[in-house]
Order: sequence, then C-alpha cells, then structure tokens
Amino acid sequence: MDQATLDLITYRLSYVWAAYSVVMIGLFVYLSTIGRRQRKLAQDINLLRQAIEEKRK
Amino acid sequence: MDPKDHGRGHFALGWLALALLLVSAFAIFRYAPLEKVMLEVQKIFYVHVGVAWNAFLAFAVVCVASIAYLKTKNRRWDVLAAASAEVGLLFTTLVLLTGPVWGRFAWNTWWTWEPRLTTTLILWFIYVAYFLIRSGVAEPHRRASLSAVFGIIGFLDVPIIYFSVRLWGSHPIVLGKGGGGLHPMMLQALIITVFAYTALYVYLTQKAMAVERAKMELDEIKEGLREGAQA
Amino acid sequence: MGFLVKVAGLVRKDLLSELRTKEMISSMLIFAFLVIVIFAFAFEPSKATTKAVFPGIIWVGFSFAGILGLGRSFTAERENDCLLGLMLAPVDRSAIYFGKVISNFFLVTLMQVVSLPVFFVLFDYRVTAGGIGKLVIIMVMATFGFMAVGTLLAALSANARTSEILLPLILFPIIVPVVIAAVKLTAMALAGSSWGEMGMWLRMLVVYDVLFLVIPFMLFDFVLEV
Amino acid sequence: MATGQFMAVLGPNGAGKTTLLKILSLLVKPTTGQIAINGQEVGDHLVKLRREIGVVSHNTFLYPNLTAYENLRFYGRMYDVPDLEQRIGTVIREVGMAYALGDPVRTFSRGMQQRMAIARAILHNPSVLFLDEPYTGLDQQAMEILNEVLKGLRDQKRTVFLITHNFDQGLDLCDRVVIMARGQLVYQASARGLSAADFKDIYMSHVGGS
Repeated sequence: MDQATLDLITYRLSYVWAAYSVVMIGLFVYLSTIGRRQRKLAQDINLLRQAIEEKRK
Repeated sequence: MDPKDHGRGHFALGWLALALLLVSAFAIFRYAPLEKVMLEVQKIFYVHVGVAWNAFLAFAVVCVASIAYLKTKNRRWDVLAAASAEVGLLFTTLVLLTGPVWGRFAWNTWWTWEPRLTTTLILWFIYVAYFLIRSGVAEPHRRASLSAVFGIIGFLDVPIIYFSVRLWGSHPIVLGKGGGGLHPMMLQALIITVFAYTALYVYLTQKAMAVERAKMELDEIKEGLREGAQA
Repeated sequence: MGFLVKVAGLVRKDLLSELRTKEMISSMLIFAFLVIVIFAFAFEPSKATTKAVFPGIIWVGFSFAGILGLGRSFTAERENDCLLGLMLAPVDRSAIYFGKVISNFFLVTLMQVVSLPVFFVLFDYRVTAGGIGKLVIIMVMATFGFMAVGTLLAALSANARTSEILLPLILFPIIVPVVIAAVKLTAMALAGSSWGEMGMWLRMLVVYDVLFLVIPFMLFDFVLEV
Repeated sequence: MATGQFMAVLGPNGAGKTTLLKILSLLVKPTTGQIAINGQEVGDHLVKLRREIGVVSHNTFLYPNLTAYENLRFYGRMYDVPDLEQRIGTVIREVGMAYALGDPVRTFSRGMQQRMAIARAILHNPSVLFLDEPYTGLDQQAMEILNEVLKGLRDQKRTVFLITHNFDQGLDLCDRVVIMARGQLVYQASARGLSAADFKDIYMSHVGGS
C-alpha cells in the first residue's frame, strides 16, 4: 500500500473516529451528571432528615 | 429512598450493556465487511442507527408511560416518562451530532434538510419543550399531568412531521443510508449494535429514574416540613 | 343539544368580551402588519426572489400573530379566577375546549382576512380570483388545525409560571406540519395549480385537523385539572 | 349534615378548608370516602351534581369586561337555568344590584362585585351553597350588606357552608360550627347560644398553642 492510499484511509477513519468519540463523550458526560445529581440529592435528603431528627429531640 | 437505589438487576444490566457494546464494536470493525461506496466511513452508520432507533424507542416509552399516568395517576409512570424522555433527548442529541459527520463525507455538507435528519431535529425541539413544561410547573401532580399530555401529543405528531417533511423535501436523497440492500453480515452487526444501545438505554433510564424518585422524595420531605411548621 | 347550547354560550361570551376590549384582535393585527413591514425591509418587495418566498412570509406573520392571540385566550380567563367558576359549572370540559377553539378560530381568521389584502398590496403581488378562492379554503383548513392543537397547548401553558414564553416554544415544533403544508399549498394556489396537484398536502392537512381535534378533546380534562 | 342548616367551618391557614371545599364542590375526587348530596352518592354523577352547588369564593368568577346582566346570562346558560330572564331579575333584586345590571363588572367596587358573585352563585337555585372567605377585602358597610344577604339565604332554608378563618364574622348566623386543623375535624358543636367570646376560647384551645 502506498502512502497516498494510507492517507486516504486515515482521512476516512478520522470521520469514524469523530462520530464514535462524540457518542462516547456524550454518554460519559451524561453518566457523570447523573452521578453528580445523585450525590447532591443524597446529601440534601440526609441533611433534611438530620434536621427533622434534631427537631424531634 | 436512596438516590442510588436503581431497582433490580441494574448492576448486572450495566455489565451486560458494556459487554454488548464491546461485542458490537468487534462486529462493526472486525466482522462486518467494508462497504463499497462509503468504505470506512460507513462504520458510522451502525452507531448512528443504533442510537437513533433507541431514541425513538425512548419517546415511545414516554408516550405509553404518559397514557398510563393519566389513566392510573400513579407517580411511578411519571417518573418513567421523565427519565425516558431525558435519555431519549440525550440519544437524539447524539444522532444530531453523528448525522452531520456522515453528511460531511457523503454529501459534502454538514447539514441537509433530509427528511430523517429534519424530523430528528424537530423531535429534539419537541422534547426540549417537554422539559421546559416540566421545569415551568412546580406542583408535582399538575406537572405530571401536563407533561403527560404533551408527551402524548408530541409523539403522535412524529409520523405527520416525517410525512410532511418528506413531501416537502425537494432535495434528492443522495444515498440511502444502507446504500440499498445491506450485506447480511452488516445487518447482523447492526442488530447487535441496536441491542447494545437498547441495553444501555434501559440502564441509563434506571439511573435517571432513581434521580427522579429521589427528587420526589426530597419534595415530600420538604412538604412535610412545611406542614409541620404550620401546625 | 345542551352541549351545543353551552358551546355557543361560551363562544358568545368570549367574542362579546373581545368586542368590548378588542385587545386580542388589535394586538394580533398590529403584529401581523409589523411582520409585513419588517419583511418589506428585509427583502426587496419588487424582486423575483421575494415573490418566491411570499407564501412563507404570509405564514410566518400568521403563525406569530396567531400565537400572540392564543396566549391571551386562557390567561384572560384567569382574571377573577373565571376558569375555576367555569369548572364548577355543570359543563363538560370538552365544551370549554370546543368553545375556545371556535372563538380563537374566529378571531385569528378575522385577523387573516384583514391582513391578507395588506400583504398582497404591500408586496405588489398579483393573483387570480380562482387562486384567492383556493387560498381561502387552505387558510381555513390550516388555521383550524393550528387552533385545535394551539388551544390545548395554550391551556396547558397557562398553568406554568412562564406561560407567555412557554407557549411558542411548545407550540411551534408541534405545528411544523401545518406550517409546511400551508406554505406549500399557498404557493401552489398562487401559482395556479389545480386541486388535484395539491391532493397529498390537502389530505395531510385533513388528517392533522382530525387527529388534533380528537386527541385534545380526549386530553383536555387533564389540562384543566385542579 | 341536615338540609337547610347553616354551618361555619373555621381553622387556621393550611388546615385543609380549601381542600374540603374542593372536594365538596366536586372539583376533586376524594382519595378515600364518599360524598353524598341530597342523599345521592356522587360517584360518576360529578358533572350533573354540580348543578346542585353554588360557590362564592374570594374571587368573583365574573368576567370584568361583561356587564352584570351578561355575566348572569352566561352563567345561567352554563347551568341550564330555566326562565333565565325572570330568574336574573329575581336574584339581582335579592342582592340589591338591579340598578347596575347594565354596567360592566370592571367598574364595580369590591363590595358590589361580591354581591354579584353571590347573585351568580344562587342563580341556578343550588341546594348547597359554599362561601369560601366571602369577607375578604370588604369594608364594614359591604360586610353588613353581605350579612343581610346571608340572612336572607338562611331564611330560604338553603344548606350553607361558610368557610372562614375569621370567627368574628358570620358566627351569629350559623347553626353549627366546625373547627379544622391539620386536615382533621377537631371540634364540632351547635352554634346556638354560643357567644363569640366563649367560642374564641374553644377555638384557641383546639387550634392555638401549637
């Protein structure tokens, strides 16, 4: 295979790479936001629960 | 309820989705033959269709869950609808991002007003509107009812949108996405990819549902505090 | 029979109230005129390309002005909590829906009838009598679908905190098929096409009109829930 | 509760008075339990039975741009009132507003609007009448007129619920009193021979303090 063909393949693969990395980055970002939201909610719920407990005492 | 409580089988499902994604990657890059016109770039087709199909599935679930909510008034259906819409919106975004990459190579333009692409874009707007309604209504039951109504209307509108955009499109479809008939091995790779993303869709929806349920719980605690303060 | 009497009563109440203030129709008309003027500046009215996009200009004006009117139709009911008063009455929710669809349809059509000649005059657009006749029928069909789904979504958005900005955002994606069909059909009617050539589009509009009259009819109860 | 009684429902904000009203006026189906009106279980007759109910709230439900007459005619149509013209004449005299029949409601004072709201609520001759905080925003004179109208209603032997958080008003009109707090009925008794001062003590012992 000569250099020109290899360049063409690399060129075409860059599209494939772009598309797949967009999907993977998108999924990763979504998963991390979900994780962040879960932690934040768990924190808020615990805080409120503690406040209620203290009120009872 | 713990916001990390995802329901049964969530952990196993995560591993299943990951395994299926790896199998599908193998099927796409090693197993399926090279397409003759698009060559390597045709590999985008698998993930594009896999995500697109599941975006549509997600919105169908929103529609069904919305109908179920209006019939039963059980908040669990509202949680499912909201979670599914969220994952659907994510997938639609991914479809809209991978579509132009394909288009840039195939049609030498980032965007064409091709019926499927256009319909997907409008679909994206509809479900963004769905979340605008959800964030605009504070009272939980009213929010659930109103977003359910919109979830049903929006989904039923999709076939009409597709039909009208197709009728309107004077642009010729340069290349059918499969390039006519699919090679059987390509079809197998596609089916695996679709299933992989379906597993991923269910996995992500469970996560989003856990968040929605926790939000619901937080609202209830706050409501309890408010009533306690008044008494 | 009782149902029709109530729908008629609701329409009469809306139109009478509008007749007193004229706030909906006047704001829609002024808005439509403004759209004409803005487009006249943006696109040279005498150019051939402008003639080609003329049907689009008409419907952009109609859609925006129509949404302005729709937004008002339920927020007006919130004054003195009138909507609650209506819901306490032994009236089917669907009668309230049909009443609103009819009065909104009437007012928006009135706006179109007044502003359409202005569009033609200011853009110096020549058209045959037959073309006008077809255009009127197309306008009626498109506006009906627009109002049928628009009334439901206007009632829906009236419940939200940000109702004024919410309505266009949720309504526009849903009425995409109507707008496309209306623009295409208007272009065809003005170009002198026959009914036969418009067949597909007309059928699509009919399907849309029927679907989005029946579904909101079934869902309207949930939008008015307290 | 017996027909023709005049009952006051009192309680602090958030005690569930408005929810009770929403359920009793057939806007919302109760989560548990049954409601019966005139001995008829509500069940699926929701829409039909709304005819038996009139509501006066702190909002008037009147269209500000329509005249008093047009408002009454509109609501009369909605309630299928027979002999509408005649009935409008009767109720408008009952609340003493005949002179303003042709004026737009927008031009009315708060007291006039509230009297119109009562006219609207009794237009269809309901057997049960709910008054939700009818004294809100009324001046002394308007309150007296409202009391006169309410007395008239009592003499017509209608069942009336007066929902309020203000126990200085309307107590002398009532047959029974009920106190609500935290979504529960906490006290009920006959209002006959109950002085306002005595009642205040009872109210405080059930509601106040917590």
